[in-house]
Amino acid sequence: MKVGYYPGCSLHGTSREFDESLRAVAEVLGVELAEIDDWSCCGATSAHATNHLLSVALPARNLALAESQGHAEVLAPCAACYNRLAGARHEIATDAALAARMPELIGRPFANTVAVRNVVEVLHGLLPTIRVRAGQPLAGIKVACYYGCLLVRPAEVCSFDDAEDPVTMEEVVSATGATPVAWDMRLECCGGALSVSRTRSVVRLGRAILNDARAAGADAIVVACPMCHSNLDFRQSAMVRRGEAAMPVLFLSELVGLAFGVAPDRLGLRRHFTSARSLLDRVQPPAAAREVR
Amino acid sequence: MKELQELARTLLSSGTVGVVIGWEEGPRGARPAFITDAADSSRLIFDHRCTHNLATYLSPRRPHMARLGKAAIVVKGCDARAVAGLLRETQVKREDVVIIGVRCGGVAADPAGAKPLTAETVAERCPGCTAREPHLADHVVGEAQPEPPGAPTRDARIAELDAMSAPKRWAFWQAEFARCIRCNACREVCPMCFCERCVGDKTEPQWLESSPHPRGNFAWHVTRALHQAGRCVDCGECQRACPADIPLGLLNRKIAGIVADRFDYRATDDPTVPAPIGAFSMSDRQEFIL
Amino acid sequence: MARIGVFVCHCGENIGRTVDCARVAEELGKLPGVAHAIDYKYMCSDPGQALIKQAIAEKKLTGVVVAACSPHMHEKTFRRACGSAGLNPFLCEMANVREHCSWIHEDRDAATDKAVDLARFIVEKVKRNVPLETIRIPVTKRALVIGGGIAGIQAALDLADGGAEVILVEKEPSIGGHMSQLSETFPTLDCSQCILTPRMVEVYQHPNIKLMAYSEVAEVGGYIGNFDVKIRQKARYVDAANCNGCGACQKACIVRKVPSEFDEKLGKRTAIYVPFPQAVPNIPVIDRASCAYFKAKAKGVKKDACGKCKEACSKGAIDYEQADTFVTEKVGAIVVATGYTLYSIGKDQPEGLRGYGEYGYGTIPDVIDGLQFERLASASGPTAGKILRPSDGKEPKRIVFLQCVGSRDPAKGIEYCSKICCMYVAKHTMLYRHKVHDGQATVFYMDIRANGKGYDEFVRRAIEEDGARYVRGRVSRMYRDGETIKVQGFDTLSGEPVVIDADMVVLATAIRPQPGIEQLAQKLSASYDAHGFFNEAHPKLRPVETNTAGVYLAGACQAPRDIPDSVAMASAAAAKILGLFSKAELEREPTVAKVDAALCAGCFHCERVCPYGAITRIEVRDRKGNLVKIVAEVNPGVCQGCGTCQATCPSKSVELQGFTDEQIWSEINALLA
Amino acid sequence: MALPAEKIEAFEPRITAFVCNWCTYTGADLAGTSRLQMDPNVRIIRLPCTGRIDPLFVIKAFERGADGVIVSGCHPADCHYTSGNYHARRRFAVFNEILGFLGVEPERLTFSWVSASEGQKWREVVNDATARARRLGPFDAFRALAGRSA
Amino acid sequence: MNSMEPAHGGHGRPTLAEELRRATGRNPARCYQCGKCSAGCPMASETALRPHDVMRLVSQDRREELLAAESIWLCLTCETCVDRCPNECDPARTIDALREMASAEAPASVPRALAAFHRSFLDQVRLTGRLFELGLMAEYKLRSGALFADVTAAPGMVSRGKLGFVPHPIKGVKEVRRIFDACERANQEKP
Repeated sequence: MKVGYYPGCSLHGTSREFDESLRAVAEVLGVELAEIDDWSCCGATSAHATNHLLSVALPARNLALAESQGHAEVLAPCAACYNRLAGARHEIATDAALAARMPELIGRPFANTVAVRNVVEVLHGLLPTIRVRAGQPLAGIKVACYYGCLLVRPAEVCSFDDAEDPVTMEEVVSATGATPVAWDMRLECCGGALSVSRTRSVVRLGRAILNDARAAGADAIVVACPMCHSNLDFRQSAMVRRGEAAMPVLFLSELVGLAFGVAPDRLGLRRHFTSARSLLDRVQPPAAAREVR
Repeated sequence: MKELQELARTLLSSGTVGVVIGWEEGPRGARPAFITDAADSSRLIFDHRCTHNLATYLSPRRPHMARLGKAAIVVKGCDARAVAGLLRETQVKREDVVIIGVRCGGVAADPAGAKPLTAETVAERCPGCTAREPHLADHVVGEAQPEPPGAPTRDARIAELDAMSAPKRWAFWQAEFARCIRCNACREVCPMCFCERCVGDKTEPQWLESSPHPRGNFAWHVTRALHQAGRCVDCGECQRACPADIPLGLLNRKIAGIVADRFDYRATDDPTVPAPIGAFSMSDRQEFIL
Repeated sequence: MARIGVFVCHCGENIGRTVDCARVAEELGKLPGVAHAIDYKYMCSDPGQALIKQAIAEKKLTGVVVAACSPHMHEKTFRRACGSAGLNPFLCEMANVREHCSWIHEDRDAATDKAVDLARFIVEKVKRNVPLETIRIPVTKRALVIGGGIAGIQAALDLADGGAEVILVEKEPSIGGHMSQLSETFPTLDCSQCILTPRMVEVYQHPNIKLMAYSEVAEVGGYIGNFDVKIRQKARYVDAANCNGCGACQKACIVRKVPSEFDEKLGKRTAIYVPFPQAVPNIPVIDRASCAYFKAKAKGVKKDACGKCKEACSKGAIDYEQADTFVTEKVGAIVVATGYTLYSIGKDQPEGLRGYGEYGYGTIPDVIDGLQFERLASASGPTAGKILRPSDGKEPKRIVFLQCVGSRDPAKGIEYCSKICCMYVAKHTMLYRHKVHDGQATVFYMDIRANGKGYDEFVRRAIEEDGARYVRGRVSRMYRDGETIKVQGFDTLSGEPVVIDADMVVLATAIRPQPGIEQLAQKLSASYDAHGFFNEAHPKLRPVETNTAGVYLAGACQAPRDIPDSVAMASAAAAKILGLFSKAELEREPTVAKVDAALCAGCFHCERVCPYGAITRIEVRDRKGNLVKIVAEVNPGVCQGCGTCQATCPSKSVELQGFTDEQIWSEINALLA
Repeated sequence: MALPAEKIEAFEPRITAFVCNWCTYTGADLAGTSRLQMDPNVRIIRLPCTGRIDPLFVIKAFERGADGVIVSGCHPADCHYTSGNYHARRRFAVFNEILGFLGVEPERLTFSWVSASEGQKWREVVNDATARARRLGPFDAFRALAGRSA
Repeated sequence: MNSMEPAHGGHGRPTLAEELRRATGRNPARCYQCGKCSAGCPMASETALRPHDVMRLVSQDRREELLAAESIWLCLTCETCVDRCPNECDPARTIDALREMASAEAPASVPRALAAFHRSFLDQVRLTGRLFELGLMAEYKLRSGALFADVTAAPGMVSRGKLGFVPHPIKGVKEVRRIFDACERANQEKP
C-alpha cells in the first residue's frame, strides 16, 4: 500500500518524533509513505487568521502537487495540516467560484481530486493488521485518547468520525492491546493557536486536560497533533504543580510502535520533554533498558 | 275616624269590596275588625291603640278570609310595608286589595294602653319612626299626626350586646330562648310568614326540633331570623304576640341593620324595590370569607 | 330495611398504606342496614367490579357504597357497574378515602377513623337515595352562531354543510370580522381577503344559513336543545329587500369625512356606507350619529333636512323611518364567536386596566396599533397598501415595533400573553421590508412565542432574510423629538440601554374580549374569567364547550386565538353540535330540582336565584278548575342541579335530586357515631 | 374562653366541611393528589354548589357535635353554575352575623373560596380551622343545649 | 448609552452583517442568541466578548467596537462553536473574517504579540516555502518584543534535535511567493 505523505513543517522540526515513529510503524504495517515532492507549508493558523484566501490557496498548492504526482489520497499526520488541507479541499469542493479561481491563483492545474487523511483514520483502516502485529507489551496500560479540536472539527470537513463522540482513536489503541480510558476532556481545545502568544491560556487549558486524564486513571495521553503534543509535553512542567505525577504524552504512532516492539529510540521517545519512563517501565517485556536516558 | 268609616261604607255598599279589615273597640282595647256589612262601618276606629298589623289577614294561607271576598285593608305606614312584601312575593295581587292608609302618630305596645301615648307606653319601634306616612295606598285618611313620644332604645341595647363577649351574648340569648314554649305565635301573627308548611314543622327530615327544648329553640330562632332577613317590616307583632316576652324585636332590628349595612336595603312600602335575599351584587362584602 | 353493600378499595398501596381497609370494612359492616362489607385490592378493576355485581345479585343489595378514590375519578365506573347488575345507578355513591384521607394523612389510626367516618356518612346518605331516571329532552336541530368573523363563518359553514340550519348573527353591517381587515396572514403571507371573501359569499348563498347582519342577541331563554333567542335587528334605514347595492347613495352623501371603523380611523367614509367593497351583505347602513338628515331632525329642523341619498336611490330603498325590529328564533345550540378587540394605551381605560403614560397615552403622532398597520399594508386600505405615516404621509424609514404592549404586564392589568403578536409583528416587519426596501424594522420583544406549524421558521425568515432587528427587552419610554420618536429601551442580551430613533412606532397591543361580552355571557348563563374571556368547560378536555350545556365557544372570545386556532375551534364546536343534533333526544343526569307543588307557597325566591331561568310559574287548580294558587315548577331540561333554589326556599318545598335534604341531613346526623 | 394548654393538646376537634363539588372538593382532591399532609379532623360533605349549602346544615352539624364548620366553594366569577356562590355569600354573610349576635364564637365558622387549583389553600383552611377549634376547645355551649357535655 | 444605527438609509455602506455574509457565506442574522457557542468556548472565561456577544454585535452593526476588540484575537479556532451552533452561524469563521477586516482596516488594534506571531510565521513561509521554526522564533521575539519568553526552551529543543539551524528553501519557493502576492492583492481589491 502506497499513500501520498504530507509531513508538514512540524514533522520536520519540533515534532520529528511523530515523523520518525510514523515511518517506523508504516514499515511494520507495509505502508509506503510517498512524500509529496516539494511540498510547502499549509499556512496554518496564521494564514487562517489573517487572509482567508491564502489559507485556502496554500493547501491547494500541495493538493495540486499530490494530484500531479498521481496520488489519490494524502496522509497529513499533523492535525493542523490535516485540518487546513481537508478544510481547503472541502471549501473548494463546495464553492464553484472559488474552485474556478484556484488554478490561476496557485499557478497550477488543479481538479481537487485528492482525498486528505489523518493518521488516526489511516491507522484505523489498518486495524486487523495492527491487531496481528501487536504483541502483549501494552497489556494493562491505560491510555487517554486526546483528539483535541482540529482532528474532528468541523464535522462536515473531518467526517471520518463522529465529531462529538469519536471512537476511532480508542479503537486503534484497543488494537494495540492498551486500554483506552473514558474521560471528559478528550475533545476540548488545548489552546494550541495561542501557544506562543498567550501562554497563560494554554497552561490553564492544558492543566484541565492533564488533571482529567489523571483522574480517569490514564498512564499516558495519546495525541495525533503536533501542537497538542507540544503544548501538553513541552509546557507540561508549567501545568503540573508540585507533587503531581508527570503524564507522558505520546503520539499515537509512538504507542503503536511500542506495541509492535519497535525500540523507543527509533520512535523518538527520547525527544519528549516529559519523560515517558513511567510508561516504558510497564511495557512488557520492560523496554526501559532500551531507552537512552 | 268619620272619614275612615265613610270610606268603608262606600266601598262596601258599592260592592267594591266584600270586607273591610280594620280595628274596632274590644273588651281589652282595640282589636282587629272584619266589616262585611256597610252598616257596621261605624264600628271602625283608628287611634294609638291600633298596634296590630292587619296585613297578616291578607295572607292567602287564611282561606276563611278569601271567602269574605275582595278586601279593603286599613294600614299604618309601617303595615303598608308588609302589604308591599306580600305583593313582592306574589302572595297578593294589587288589584285584589284596596289599601286604606291611615296617618299614625305612634302606637302603644299594648292595644289596651290608656290615653295619652307616653314614652312609657309607646311601642318600642315607634320613636323615630320614618314610615308613618303610607305611600302604598288607594286612600289615605286622617290628619298628619305628631311625632311619637320617647326616644329610640333598641339600637343602644344592640350596641350593648355587640360589645359583650360572645359567651356573655350566648348566655343572654339562651336565657331569653329558654322561656320559649314553641307556641309559634310569633310565626302565626307575622304577615310575612305565609309558608304552606313552615320549615319548623317539616319532619322528613326534621331540621328543627319542635318541642320546647334549648337545642330546638335556638335552631328555630336562628332560622326565623334568617328567613326574616330583608323581609321583616318591623311591625313588632311577633314580640307583641310572644307569651314569653322574648325580645324578638331586638333580633329583627339587628337583622334590619345587617341588610341595611351590607346590601343597602331598608324595609319599604314600595313593592317594586327588590328584596336583598334572592339577589346579589358582584361587589358584596366578603370580609368574613378566607 | 336497607341492604347496603360497602366496598373498600386499597387502591394498591395508595389507600391501604395509611388506611386499614379491613378495619374500615369491618366497622362499616356493623352499621344497621349494611348487608355486606368487604375490602379489595383494586375495586375499579374488572374483578373488583365483578365483586360488586356479584354482591348486588347475591345479597340483594339496595344500595352500594364504594370507599375508594374521588368520585370525580370513578363514580361513573361504579354506577355503570351497578346499572349493569340491575341496580339503579343512582343508588351507588363513593366515599373519598384516598384524595381526602389516605393521601393527606400519615397517622394510620387517625386516617382509618376518618375513613370509617367518611364511608359512614355516605352509607347514611345512600340509605335515603332513591332510584332516578336519566332525563330525556327533545332537540331543535338549528344552531345560532353569534359573531360573523372567521370563527363564526367557519362554524356556520360546517354546521350548514352538516345539514343543520344556522342563524348567523353579526352586530356589524357586514360579516368578515377582523380577518377582513388584515392585509396578509402568517405564516404563509397569503392575502387575507382573498381567502376570506369566498367563505363570506358561501355563507350568504348557503341555503341552510340565515344571515342576520347588523343584529344583536337581545335575550336568551330556554336550555340545551331548546333555546329561545330574541334577536334585535338594528335599523339600517335601508330596505334590504329593495336595495341592489349600486352605491349611488354613498356617492350622493354629503358627509364624507367620518373616520372609517374598517380602516381603523386611518381612512374616511360617508354617513351612509358599506364598510368595505366586498361586504356581505352588500347593503349600506346609515350611521345616524353622523348623518346630516338625522342631525337636522334631532335639532328640530323640519324642512330642508338633507335627504340626498334618498333622492339618489333609484330603488326607493332609503327609509328614514325604519326602526329596530325583534325576532325570536328557536335553536338547539349556540356558538359564541364574538372575537376580540384591541387594548389601547390611552388614559381612559375600563375598570382594572391602566394605560401607558410612559408611551404618551397614545398622544404621540405616528404611534399606531397592529390593526392600523394592517390597514396601511392592505392594498384595499387608505394608502392603497403604501406604508405611510398618518401624520404627514411620508414613508417611514425606521419603524419600531413593540411587542407585549398591555400583554404580560400585570401592572397594567393584563397578565396573559396575547398569543398572536409575535407572529403578526414578524409579518409586519416582512411586509414593511417588502414595501420599503431600505426601511429598517426594529422589534422590541420579551420572548418570541412562535409555536405553530411553520411559525418559528416564519419569524426566523423575518430576521434572517428580511433584516428585522430584534432587541430583547421592554421599551421604557417613548417621546417625540421633532419628527422622530425616541424609543428608549434596554437590550437585555447585550446588557445595555438603547435609544432608537423611529419614524413610526407600531404597538402590538393586547387582545381583549369584545366590550359587552359580560352581558352576553350573563344572557347565556355562561361564565367568564376576570378579563371577560368566556370560560371553557375544561381547559384540556372540553375546550370548546361552556359550563352551560348547549353553548359552545369558537375563536378569540375564549382567549387570544389566531386564525388557524379559531377555525379549528369553530369546526370542533360545529362537530360537537352536529353530534348533539344527531340524536332525537338528549340524555341528562337526573341531578335536577323538583318542586312539591302542595307545599310551595309561590314566593318565587327560587325563581330569582336560579342561574338558568329553570323555574316557571304554574297554576294549581282544584277539581272544579278554580285557581288555588300559583306555584313554582322546575324545567328539568334547563336545571343544571346547583340546588341554590333549595337552600333559598324557606319552607324547603323544592328538593335537588341526588342531594335531598334527607340525604344531607342523614350525612350530618352520622357525624356522631 | 380558650382552653389551657394541656387540654388543647388532648382535644381533637371535630370539624365538618360543606364544600362545592367543582372548586373546593376538586381542590381538596388536588391536595390529595399532591400529597399535602394536613390535620385529620375535617370531614367533607360534598354538595354540588355553595348555593345548595343551607344554614340549617351548619346548625345541624353543631347540634351533632361539630366543634367547627367550614363552608367553602368557588371564588367569585368562578362558580360552575355562574352565581350560586354569590347567593351563598349573601346568605352566609347574614347567617354569620346572626350567629355572632346570638353568641356563637366567630372562629367556629370558617368560610372560604378554594378553587380547583388551590390544593395548598385547602390545606391552610383545614389546618387553620382545626387550630382555631382546638384553641376554643369543645363546643360545650352548644352541646349543653342538648343536655350533654363533651 | 448606545444609539443603534439603522442598517439602511444614510450610510450607503452595507451592514457588517451583510459584509460578513458575503465573506463567509453564513448569515449572521440566523443567530438567535442561545449562547451554546459561548457555553462550549474554551476561552469564554478569558474573553470580554464571547462568541455569542460577537454575533450580537454583528447584528447590531457595531463594526468599530468589534474590529477593535482584543477578544476576536483570542479565538483558538477550535471550531467547537461551529459544530455546536444550532443555526450553522459559524462564529469561528465569522471571527476569522473579522480578524481579516481588522488587520486591513484597523491594524493598530491587532494585539502586538499575535500580529507579530502571524506576521513572523507567514514571513518565514514566504521566505522558504516552509516554516523555519528557529527563524520564526527569532523574528517573533523581535517583532513582539518578548525577547526572553521561552528563551530557556531553545536549548532543550536543540538538544532533542527538534530545531534545525539552517533554513532549506523548497524548489517552488517563487511559486509560493506568487501565491502570497496574489492573495494579498485579491484581499485589497475587495470592496
